[in-house]
Amino acid sequence: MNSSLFLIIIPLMGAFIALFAKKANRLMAIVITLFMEIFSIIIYLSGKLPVSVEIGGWQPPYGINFVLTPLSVGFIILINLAAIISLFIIRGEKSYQFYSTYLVLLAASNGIVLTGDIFNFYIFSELTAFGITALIAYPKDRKSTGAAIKYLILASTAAAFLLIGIGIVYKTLGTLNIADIASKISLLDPLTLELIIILMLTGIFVELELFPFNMWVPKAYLGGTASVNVMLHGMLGTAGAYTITRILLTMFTVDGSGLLVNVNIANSVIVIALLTILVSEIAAFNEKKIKKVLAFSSMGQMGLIIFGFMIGNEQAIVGAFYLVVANFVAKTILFVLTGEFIAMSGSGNWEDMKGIGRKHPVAGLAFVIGSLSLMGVPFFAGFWGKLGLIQGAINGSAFMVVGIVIVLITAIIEGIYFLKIAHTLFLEKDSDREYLSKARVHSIVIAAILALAIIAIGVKPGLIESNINSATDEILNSTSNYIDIVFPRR
Amino acid sequence: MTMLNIFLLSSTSLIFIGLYGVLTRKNIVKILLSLNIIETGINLLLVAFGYVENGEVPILTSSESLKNIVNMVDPVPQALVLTSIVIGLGTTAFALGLTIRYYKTHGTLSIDASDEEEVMLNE
Amino acid sequence: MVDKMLMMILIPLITAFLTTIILKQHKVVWTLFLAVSGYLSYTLFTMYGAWDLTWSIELGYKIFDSNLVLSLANNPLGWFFAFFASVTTMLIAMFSIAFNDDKHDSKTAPIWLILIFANIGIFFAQDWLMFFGMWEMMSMSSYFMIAHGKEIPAKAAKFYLSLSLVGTSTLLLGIISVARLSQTFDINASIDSLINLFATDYNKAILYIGLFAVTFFIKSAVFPFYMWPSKAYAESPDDFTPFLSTVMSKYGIYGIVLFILPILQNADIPALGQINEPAYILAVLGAITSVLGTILAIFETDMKKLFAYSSVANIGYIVMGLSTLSIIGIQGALFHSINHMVIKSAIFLSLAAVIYRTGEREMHKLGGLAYRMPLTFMVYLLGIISAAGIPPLNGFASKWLIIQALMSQNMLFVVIAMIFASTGAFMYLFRVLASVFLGQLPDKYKHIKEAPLLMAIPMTIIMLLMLAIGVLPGIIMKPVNAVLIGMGYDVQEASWTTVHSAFSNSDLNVTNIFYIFMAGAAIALVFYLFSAKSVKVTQDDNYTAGELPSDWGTTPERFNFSYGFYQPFKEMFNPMMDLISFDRWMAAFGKIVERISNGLSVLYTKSEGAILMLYIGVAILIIGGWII
Amino acid sequence: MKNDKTLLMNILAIVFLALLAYFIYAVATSSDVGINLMDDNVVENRVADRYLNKNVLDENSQYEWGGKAEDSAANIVTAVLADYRLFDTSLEVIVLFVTVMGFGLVLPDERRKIKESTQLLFNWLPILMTFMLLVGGYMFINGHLSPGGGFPAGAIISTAILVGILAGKQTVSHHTLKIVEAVAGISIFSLATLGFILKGSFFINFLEGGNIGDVFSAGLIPILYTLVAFKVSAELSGVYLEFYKGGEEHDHA
Repeated sequence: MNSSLFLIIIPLMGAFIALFAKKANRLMAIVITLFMEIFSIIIYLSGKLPVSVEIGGWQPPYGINFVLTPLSVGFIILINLAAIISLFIIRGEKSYQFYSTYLVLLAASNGIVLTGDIFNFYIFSELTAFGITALIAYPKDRKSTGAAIKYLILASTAAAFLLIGIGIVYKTLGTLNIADIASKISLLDPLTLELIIILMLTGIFVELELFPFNMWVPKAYLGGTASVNVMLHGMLGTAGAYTITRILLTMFTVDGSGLLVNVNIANSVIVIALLTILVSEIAAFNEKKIKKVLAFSSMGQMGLIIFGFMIGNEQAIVGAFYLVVANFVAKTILFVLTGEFIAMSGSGNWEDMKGIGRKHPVAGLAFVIGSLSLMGVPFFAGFWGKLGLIQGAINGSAFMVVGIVIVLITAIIEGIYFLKIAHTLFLEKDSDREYLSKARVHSIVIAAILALAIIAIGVKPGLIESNINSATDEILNSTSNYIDIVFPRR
Repeated sequence: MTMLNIFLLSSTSLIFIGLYGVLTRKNIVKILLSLNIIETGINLLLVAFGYVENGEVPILTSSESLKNIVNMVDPVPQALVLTSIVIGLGTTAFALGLTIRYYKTHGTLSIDASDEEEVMLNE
Repeated sequence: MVDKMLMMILIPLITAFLTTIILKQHKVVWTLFLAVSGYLSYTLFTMYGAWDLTWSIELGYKIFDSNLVLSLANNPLGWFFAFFASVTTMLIAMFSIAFNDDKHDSKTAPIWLILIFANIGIFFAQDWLMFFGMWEMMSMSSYFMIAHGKEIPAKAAKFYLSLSLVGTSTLLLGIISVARLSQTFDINASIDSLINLFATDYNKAILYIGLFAVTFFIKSAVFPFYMWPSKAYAESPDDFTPFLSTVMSKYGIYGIVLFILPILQNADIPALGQINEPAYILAVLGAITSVLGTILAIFETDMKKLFAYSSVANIGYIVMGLSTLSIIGIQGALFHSINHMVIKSAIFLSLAAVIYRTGEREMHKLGGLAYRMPLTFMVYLLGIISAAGIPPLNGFASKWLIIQALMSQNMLFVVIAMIFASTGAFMYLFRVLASVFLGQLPDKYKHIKEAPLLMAIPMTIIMLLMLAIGVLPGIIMKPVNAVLIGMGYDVQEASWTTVHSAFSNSDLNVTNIFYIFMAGAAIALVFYLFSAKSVKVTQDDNYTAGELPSDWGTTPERFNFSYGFYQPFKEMFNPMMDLISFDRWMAAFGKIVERISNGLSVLYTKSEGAILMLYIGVAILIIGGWII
Repeated sequence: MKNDKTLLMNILAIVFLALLAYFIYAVATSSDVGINLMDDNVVENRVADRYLNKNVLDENSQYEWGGKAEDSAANIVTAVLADYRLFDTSLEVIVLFVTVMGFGLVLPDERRKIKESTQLLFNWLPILMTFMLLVGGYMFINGHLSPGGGFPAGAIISTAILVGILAGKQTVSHHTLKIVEAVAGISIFSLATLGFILKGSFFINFLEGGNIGDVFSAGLIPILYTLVAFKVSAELSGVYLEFYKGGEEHDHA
């Protein structure tokens, strides 16, 4: 499985080649990404998982290692899928900087998921931050520049916190390997551990789009083009969701049980997740810019996923994984279609998108299906996540029941604004407005395929159940499923 | 007060000054300066984390130095610091480039200026 | 052979997608719609008695340590609602073919078909997940149906949608709470486990029931959720309004009969009078609903809104009947549910025909249409006679049963409310008749024609149905008793003609009553033929003290007798209405949310505070993790 | 109004920092059992111990000055950076690459002209440049023996280009820099892949080590450092050149 390093090396080499590839850039990017997707699927199906890959021939914890488990490779597949989609919906980007940065971003978001070393993780997360900043700033107009600089300042500050955390980990435990840290975490003084957790959480919460840390989100989505939005959501967001499973649920848990060592911190994270859900859904309620609505909804879904992970029992974690998949697919549909709709109507305001659903019924229908999945309507993929979450929360403490009530209340708000927008697509067109262009067929085809996937998972959740169960098992028993893989001798 | 504590205290102070500056300054260049101060503080902190009282440089110069291996300071934080310096350099360069672009699009260096983005778009 | 149950839910669904492709061919689309509802009615008809038909699918989603199964099963209660709903839908569908012509086509057939798919699913669901799934499908598709791609209806539908979503949220919470008790999603098992819970933790059990009840109340518009029908009915497509009023208002009733009644009946709950406390609350809510519905209907000038409130009042009767927990009461309630379906489809279809021809909904702008559209007028007339509960037609027997049941349980106040509401119904029923069909015909409607044939046929069938059920209540009462037997009550098979009652010696042979009334009608006809003829005047031929209305700063409309018909009443009840108007609270709440939403949006546009917020986040972590 | 807001920000900043400081103080003085933040640094308990003793692969191995070891770099920081954690270092190169490219991307199109400078600087330029290049070259060649390495070397070399620009002379074209950058970058990762092909593991130091303390020791490290130095110098020179006309035309979209 040493060859899994190709997942990082090939796009990085591609990034250099892109400096000279001129017109072949897009083709090369697509080829590389397709290779990545196929390669990661091959790894997933190879039957050799889980495995730890030593880099440079040094065994962990001395060298850097990659850990390939069903969980991480599953996330890689999702990330690369989002990457392919984002390439397909590109509109007119030609310069080498775009593709070069994109390929670096691709490598980095794969690296975040695969790496088993915390400092390596830091570098990868910095790389994604730079990559995404450059891509947001790519249009070079007023809003994208403002968004990029805001994001860069926030991400750098957060990265500083993360780096201090890593430094303290090294000072106290003398190691940088995630599995090693996880096995030694009980040796730490509780307060010191708390400091470490707080610093690291601050570092990762900015990219996780959680409430007080997420001031960059709406601007970044608004500033970026549609394909950058898909990257932000599908690559960065998915990698972020993985981060929480690895950093929080593997490193800082009691005997690898998926429960955080510090109950107070766990509760604080739940509060933050709930705040995120509440704030984002309310903020989206009266928002007119469709990209911002989707950005807020992304935040909300992320809060929901983290809430599920923090509840910590099996049902909730299964639910959270279903939510990850459902949110990935549904939001990708919405971003792809939104890009088309904005190009058609020439306005970012959803009230100007009347009649598009009548002109392109398939696109309209896919939009509705995506919205329904996000709302958690049964027979759409998102429902199984919501069900697991509620199930898990009701089995948890009273605090979590309060949480789930908040989740349900916000679901009402979410339902109202999503269906409002979905219905606007089917309104009769104002006679004085003309569409600037037609929607591109391949975008609609992508959206339609993803919509079918949502219905397939919604009607038959068993399709991905075994994958999700193995991922859940990995979190609930990380000692045997993660640490023992990195250090087989013990 | 040991040297280690002095290192820790000074580096923490630098970080705090930086954190204060990032929050209270409005000029983007000043914010970036504050970020750089944080970077410096962190680098110092990391090196301090590897410091051993009366330690030696982790470079072998002769067979004599081999005997001092026990007394050498930790090389890992220094390696991390080298990496982190490069990342800091990258951040600064990129952010300054963005700042120049920002000045061109907004006509000012104040971070407040980007608040009106939405208003401008609606027009 | 393909499973019957599966076919029943698949055919509407497949047709829905099929019709999406050929949406522009409205004739074909709506004929397909009729075919589907006809198929459903026929299949359901053949399914009567075959209570062992089931269909289930394994989902592969593990919950409670066993694989999740979605299942449908034929059962008397579900069949009862499903069959009559399908028949009603079929009649409406026939009407729709004619109604959705080039000018009026609402292009909603696919959504309606999905709604019918959900309809079957709800009525035959055997486990809560199926039930919930179909319930959500129904809520979402009915939102699109009511909004039907128009701007003003979308606003009304938003109100409906928010209530629906509240309902689905509480339903989901309730389902999962109850399922956790019984460790399965099976409906019957959850009823048993809730009955057991009443013995140990009364308050919790009431809370769980409350979660379900809120949902059912919202969908059936029981007080305090009585406001949405007037908005939603008024703005929905005119041929869809009958469906909303007849079929969709029964989902909540179905839910109550399915889940809440068996628990209240069998659980160990402290008695209050002859029934128990929760049932009493149910009765009072029903009473308030019917009184409020009646009062609001009296004031309404828009005829679709008026009958929306009338539907609310009728739901109130049904809830009251159910709350008695007695055989007669439940019989009456179920009987009335079907009667309400028939009556309201008669009324709304005739109104739809009027709107189809005139394009007008405000009553005082219409008048005298009886001369131009006599068949529509007849349908409407019989409809309101039946709605008022006057004997030879179907509305009488069910109301009579409900009042009997209430009397036998000594629920006097509730009886008074019921009688008040029934009497009040005359006030609004008559008013529509007077202002739309009687009186003077405005000039612009001089050349209106009778409704087209395809509309006339279903209306005639419904007219005959009203009469038939009125004369032979056994048509409905036989399945009703099958339902009661299925629920575990000890009842005999119903007779075709006679309705049994709660008191001794008061069984009623409605057929005989019919004969007596026919005789009465014959005498009335004689009087009509030999009395003086009426004089015709124009509509605005009113007393204006010798001045033109415009001199007074008003319009001739102001003097139309049907404008502000019950103004004094309105002034009397207005303060009370303000107090309890639920929609005003909702609107205020919505405004608050919007304001917070705007504030948050501003927060996110600011760049300066971003770092501050990050620090606040760190502070939350520190305070939450360390200090607390 | 404006001053009030600034005051508020200051107060909030102080409140937050006070909270953070108090928290860190509490952590530092905590007396709970377990490893505390303020415990003395003991290198023996860390992974660094094995790096210093160069016995990562074999726990009992020992090495001598002038002898062979699993990693024969005399500078142990370099050993960590360019051998044990080589993967990090090569990613660092990418960080610089992507940020500099981003810098070039966002920089406005207005460029300055390279101006003639004083005669003094112009005449001294060859000497200055030679000196700088020599220092830079020494640093990356000796990176495994003494402090230094590819990154500082690259930075020093790029200052040579900068001095050239200041003196009014563009010594390299933008296009050349791009080629150097790409070739160096691809070479680094090719070497990593070569390790996979030869020894079955990426980023492996597959060259025979040499003796500790020799110039030709530490296997791949000098080669890698050379490549890094070229790449870094090309990138940083690119940053300087971005400001001036005469560089390659940008294909801005």
